[in-house]
Amino acid sequence: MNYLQEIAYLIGSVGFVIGLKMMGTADSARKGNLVAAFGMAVAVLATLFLNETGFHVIGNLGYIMGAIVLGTVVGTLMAKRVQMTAMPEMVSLFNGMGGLAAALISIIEWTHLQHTGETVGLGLFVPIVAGLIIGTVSFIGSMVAWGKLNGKLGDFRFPAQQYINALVLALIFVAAYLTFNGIGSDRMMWFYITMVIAIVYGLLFVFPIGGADMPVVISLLNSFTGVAAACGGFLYDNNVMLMGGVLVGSAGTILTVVMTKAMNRSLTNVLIGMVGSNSNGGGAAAGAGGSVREVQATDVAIMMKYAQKVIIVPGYGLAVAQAQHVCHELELLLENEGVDVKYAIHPVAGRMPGHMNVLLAESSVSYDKLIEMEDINPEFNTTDVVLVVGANDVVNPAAKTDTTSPIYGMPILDVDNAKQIVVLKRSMKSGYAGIDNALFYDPKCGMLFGDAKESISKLVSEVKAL
Amino acid sequence: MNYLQEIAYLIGSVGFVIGLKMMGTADSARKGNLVAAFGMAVAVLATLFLNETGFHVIGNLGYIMGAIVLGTVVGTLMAKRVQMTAMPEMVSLFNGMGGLAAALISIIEWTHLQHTGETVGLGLFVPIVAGLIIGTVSFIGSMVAWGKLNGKLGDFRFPAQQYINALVLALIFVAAYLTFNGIGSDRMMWFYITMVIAIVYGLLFVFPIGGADMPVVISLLNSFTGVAAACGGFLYDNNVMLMGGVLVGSAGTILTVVMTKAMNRSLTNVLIGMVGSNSNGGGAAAGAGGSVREVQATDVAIMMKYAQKVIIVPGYGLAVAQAQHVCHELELLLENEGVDVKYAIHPVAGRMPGHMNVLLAESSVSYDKLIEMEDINPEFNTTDVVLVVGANDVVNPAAKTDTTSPIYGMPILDVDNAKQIVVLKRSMKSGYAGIDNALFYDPKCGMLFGDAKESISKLVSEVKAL
Amino acid sequence: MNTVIQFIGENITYFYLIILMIFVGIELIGHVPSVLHTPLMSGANAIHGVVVIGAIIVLGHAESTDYFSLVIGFVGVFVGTLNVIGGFVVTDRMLEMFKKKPKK
Amino acid sequence: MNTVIQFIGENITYFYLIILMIFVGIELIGHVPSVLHTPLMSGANAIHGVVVIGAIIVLGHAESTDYFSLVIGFVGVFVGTLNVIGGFVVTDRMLEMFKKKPKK
Ligand SMILES: NC(=O)c1ccc[n+]([C@@H]2O[C@H](COP(=O)([O-])OP(=O)(O)OC[C@H]3O[C@@H](n4cnc5c(N)ncnc54)[C@H](OP(=O)(O)O)[C@@H]3O)[C@@H](O)[C@H]2O)c1
Ligand SMILES: NC(=O)c1ccc[n+]([C@@H]2O[C@H](COP(=O)([O-])OP(=O)(O)OC[C@H]3O[C@@H](n4cnc5c(N)ncnc54)[C@H](OP(=O)(O)O)[C@@H]3O)[C@@H](O)[C@H]2O)c1
Repeated sequence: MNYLQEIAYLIGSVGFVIGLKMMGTADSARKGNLVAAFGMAVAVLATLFLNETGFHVIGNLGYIMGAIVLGTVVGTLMAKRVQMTAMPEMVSLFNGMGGLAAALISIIEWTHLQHTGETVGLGLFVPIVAGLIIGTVSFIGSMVAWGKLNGKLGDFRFPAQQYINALVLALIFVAAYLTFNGIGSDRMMWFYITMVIAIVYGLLFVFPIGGADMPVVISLLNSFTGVAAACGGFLYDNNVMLMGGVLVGSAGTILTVVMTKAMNRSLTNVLIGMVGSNSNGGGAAAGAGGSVREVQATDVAIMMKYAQKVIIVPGYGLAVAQAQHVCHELELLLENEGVDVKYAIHPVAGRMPGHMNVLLAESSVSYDKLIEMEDINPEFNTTDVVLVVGANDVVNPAAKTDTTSPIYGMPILDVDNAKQIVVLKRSMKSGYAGIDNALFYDPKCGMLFGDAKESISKLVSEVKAL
Repeated sequence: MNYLQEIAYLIGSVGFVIGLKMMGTADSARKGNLVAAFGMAVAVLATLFLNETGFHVIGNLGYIMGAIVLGTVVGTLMAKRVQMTAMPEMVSLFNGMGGLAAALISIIEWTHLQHTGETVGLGLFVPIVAGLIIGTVSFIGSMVAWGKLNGKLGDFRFPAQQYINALVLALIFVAAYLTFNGIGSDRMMWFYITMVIAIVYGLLFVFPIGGADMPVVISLLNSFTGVAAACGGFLYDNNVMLMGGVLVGSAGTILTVVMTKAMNRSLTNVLIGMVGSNSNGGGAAAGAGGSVREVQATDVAIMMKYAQKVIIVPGYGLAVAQAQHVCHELELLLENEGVDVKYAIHPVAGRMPGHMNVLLAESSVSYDKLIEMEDINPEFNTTDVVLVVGANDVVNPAAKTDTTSPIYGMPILDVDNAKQIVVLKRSMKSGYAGIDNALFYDPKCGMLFGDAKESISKLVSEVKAL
Repeated sequence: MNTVIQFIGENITYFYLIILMIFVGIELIGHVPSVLHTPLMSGANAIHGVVVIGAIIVLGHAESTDYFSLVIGFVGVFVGTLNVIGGFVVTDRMLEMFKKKPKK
Repeated sequence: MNTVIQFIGENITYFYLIILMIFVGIELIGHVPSVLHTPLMSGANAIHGVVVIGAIIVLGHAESTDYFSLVIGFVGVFVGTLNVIGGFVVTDRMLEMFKKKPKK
C-alpha cells in the first residue's frame, strides 16, 4: 500500500465534496468548480505517477498522455465553442462520454478475465456487469437526450411503454445472470447480449420523454454515471472513484428530485412522458375565460417611452425566438429616453434552471439589471409597464389562487401589481404546464401577438420613430 | 471479527445521523429523538451480547446491568421532574456525566497499562490522554455551567484572563508530554497531574462567562464531550463510538456558531466573557432619547377589553417574573370578552432558543396561539394593542434601522406597526444586548412599569372589575 | 513528515470516516431554525452518551479482583447511562412542547 | 441470510463510506437555489468523470501486444477526459454568467 497515493485520493475526494458544496451558493460557485477540478487533477496525477509501492510511472504512459491530451483539446474546444443556450446538450454529451468510459472499462476487464480463465466471484462480477449496464444505459440515454435537445430526434411514444420498459429491464437481469453462470465463450457472448439489451433499454427509456423535460432526464442520467463510476471504485478498490461516484450518484438523484419540484412536475410523470411534452407543440388552445384585449406595437411603444419604470419578464418564448439581442437593444433605447428598465428573472423561466441568466448575460445585458424573483416582486407595484416576453407559467396567478392548479404553490412573479401589462406571444396557447392563464384576461393586460423577436423589433422601430 | 456486532454498530451510527437530521425539523423532531435512541439501544445491546467471535455475554454483566438500571432510573426521574425552564441546567448536567464517563475510561485504561507495564505507543497514548483531558474539561465546565444557571455560582472575572487560560492550556500539554515520556510510577503521577490541570482549566474556562451566555457554552462543551467519545472510539477501535462522537463534535461546533449568530453575539465575545453578562444585572440605564409616556393598569385594561385584536409579545422578563400562568389567565379573560388574542414568538426571545415555546406551553397556552415571527409580522398592522411583556431586544427597531447597532440585522417583531403598544417592564434599563430601545419613545407606546407578574395580575383584576 | 504520511496512510479509512462525518454534522445543522437549537443541543448531548459503550467494555473486561476498575467502571457506566437516558428523556419532553401545530 | 451478513461485515468500511457519502450528497444539494441547478448538474457531471482513472488503470496495465485493450483503453481514456475537461470548462463558462452582482 502506497500511502502517498491513498492520501492523494483522499484529497481528491475531499476536493469533490467541498467543490460541490461551494457550487451550491452563487457567490462561491465558480471557485467551487475549480476546487473540484483541482481534486480531479490530484487524483489523476496520483494514478499516473504513483503506484502500490511508491513513485512509479504507469505503463503505456505515451498512449495515456496521448488520449488525455486529445481529450483535453477536443473537450475544451467543444465546451468553449458551444452556444450558451445549447448548454444542456453539451452536458448531456459529456455525461454520455463518462458512461461510455465506464462501459468500456467493464468490457476490457471482462474480456481479460475470460482470457485468463479465472473463476470470477460475485464480488468481481457485480461491479463489472453493473458498470457495463449502467454505463451503457447512461451513454445511450445521453446521446438520445442530446439528439432531442438538438432537435435532431423527435419524441417517440409507444403503447404500454411502462410495461415494455419493465420487461426489457428484466431481460437485462436475465442476461446478466446467464453471463455469470454461462461457461467458456458463452459468458463472453452473454456479456455482449447484456450490453445490447442495455442499449435497447437506454433508447426506450429516453425516447418517449418530452424534449422540454430533458434537463430532468440528463440530471438523472448524470447520477447513473456516478453509480457506474462507483462500480469502477469497487472493481479497483479505488477510493477516489468510489467516493466521487457515490457523491454524484447521491447528489444527482436529489438534484433530479429538487429540479422536478421546482418545475412543479413529478419524476414519475417525467419518466412516463406525460404532459410536459405538449409545451413544445404549443399545447391546447386556451379554455374558457373572459375577453382579451389586443394591442398594437405603436401603442405599446408610446406607453413605454413615456413610462418611468419598465420591467421586462423574459420566458421560454424569448429563448425560442432568439429575441435576447433585440430585447437588449430595446432596453438601451428606453434607457436613453430616461426610462428605468430592469429584467425580472424567475428561477425556472425557460427550459433549464438559470436559462434566463445565461441567455441575457450572453447578449451582454449587464448583471445588475437582472433581478431575482424575491428581490423584484416588491417592485412591481411601482412599475408603469411590465413587458412579458414569451413567458407564461411563471406569471400565472393560478399558482397563488387556484389550489387545484398543477402549478399551485409555485412562486411566481407578481406582474399583476403593475399599472400596465403587455404580453408578447404568438397566440393564446398555453405554456409548459399546459394550463390557461387568467392574467391575459386582466383588464390591465394587453396582448401583442406575434413572434417575440419580430414584435420587439417592431417596438424598437416604433420607439425610434416617435 | 464478528460481523453482527459491526452491523449493529453501523445501524447505530446511521440511527444517530438520521435521528439528528430529523431533529432539525419541527415536525419530525420528536421522532428523530426516538430514532437516535433506537440507534443507541442497538449499539449498547450489541456491546453487551456480542463479541469478536459471536454471541457472547459480556463479563461482569451483573454489575453492568446494575449500573445501567440505576442510571436509567435516576436519569429518568431527574429528566421527568425538572422544570421546563431549568432545561439548560439539566442538559449541562447530563453533558458533564458524559465527559466524566470519558475521563473515567481513560483513568482505568491508563492504570491498567501501567500495571501490565506494556510500552505505550502514540496511537494508544493520544486517545487515552485526549479522552482524559477533554472529558475532564467538559465535566468540570458543565458542572460550573450547571451551578451558574442554578444561581448557585456567580460570575467570576480575573485580570489577564485570556493569557492565564492560554498558559494553563499550555501546561496541560506539558504535563501530557511528561506523562508520555515519564518512566514507571512517574507516568501515573504525571497522568493525575494532567488531570488536575485539566480540572483547573475547566474552572477557569467557564467561570468568567456570563450566566446569560450559558446556552452557548453548554453547546460548546457538548461538542467537546463528542470529541472525547470519539477518542474512546479510537481506543477500542469501536466504530459507533467514533461515528457518534465525531458527529456530535462536528454538529455541536456548528450549532454553537449558529446559536451565537442567532443571538447576535460572536463566539469570541462569549468566551472572553464580554457584554452579555450585564443583562443579568440589568445593564446601563437608557441613554438619551425623547420622552416616555407612562400608563396605568386601568387605562391598559380598558384599551385591551375594547380591542378587537391583541398580540402578546413575551420576552425574557416574563420568564424571570414567572408570569406565564397569570398571562394565560389574562388571555382567557380577554377571549371571553371576545378579543382575539395571540402570542408572537420570537425565536431568540428569552435566554435559550425556544425558551418562549417551552414556557408558554408549560402554562398550557394552546399551541395554535403561539405564532412564529415570520407568520405574525404581517398581522401587526391589523392589531389594536400589542402587549410587550418583559421583552426588549426582540422588539428593538434599531435592528432594522441602525447599521451601527450591535443587533443590526437581527430579524425582529414589527410591533411598531400596531395601533397601540404597551410595554411591561420594571425600569428603562436595557436588555441582553445592553442597548437603548427607540420603541419606548414612540408616541404610540406606553410604559407600564413594574414586575411583569404583578403588572399582569393588576391587569387581570382591572379587566375583571370593568 | 514521513511518519505523518505513514500515520495518515495507515489510518486512511479513519480519515475518510471522520472527514465525511464532519461534513455530515456540518450540513445537518447548518439550516436548523433557531427555536430548535435547545432541543437539538440536548439531542446531540444524548448521542455522545455513546461513550457509555466504552465504560461497558472497560467494566466488562475488569478482573473480578480488580476493585479499582470495578468501582470506577461501575461509576463510568452509571454516569454514561445518566447521560444517555437523561439526555433522550429530557429532549423528548422538550420536543413535546414543539408539537406540530394544526394546519392553518 | 448468513452470506449477506458476511458480505456486509467484510465490507463494513465500504458501507460506512458509501452511506456517509450518500448523506453528504443529499445534504449538499437539498438547499440549493434553482437558478444554480444547471451549473450544479454540469459540475457533478464533471466529477463523475473520475471514471477516467479506471480507464487509465486499464490502459496502463494493458500488454503492449494486446491491441484490443490498447484500443478500447485509449478510447476509454479519451472519452473519460472529454467528460472531465469538457465538464469543468462548460461549468466554468456557465458560472461566469452568474457572477456576483455588485452589492446594492
Ligand atoms: N427553467 C427550468 O428549469 C425548466 C425546465 C423544464 C420546464 N420548466 C417549466 O417551463 C415553464 C417556464 O415558464 P415560462 O413562463 O418561461 O414558459 P412557458 O410557460 O412554457 O410559456 C412560454 C410561452 O412562450 C410563448 N412562445 C413560444 N414561442 C414563442 C415565440 N417564438 N415568440 C413569442 N412567444 C413564444 C408560448 O406561447 P405561444 O405559443 O402562444 O407563443 C408560451 O406560452 C414553467 O412551467 C417551468 O416549470 C422549466
Ligand atoms: N433565546 C436565546 O437563545 C438567547 C440566549 C442568549 C441570549 N439571548 C438574547 O437575549 C435577548 C432576548 O430578548 P428579549 O427581548 O427576550 O429579552 P431582553 O432584551 O434581554 O429584555 C428583557 C427585558 O425584560 C425586563 N425584565 C427583566 N425582569 C423583569 C421582570 N421581573 N418583570 C418585568 N420585566 C422584566 C428587563 O427590563 P427591566 O430590567 O427594566 O425590567 C429587560 O429589558 C436577545 O438579545 C437575544 O439575542 C437569547
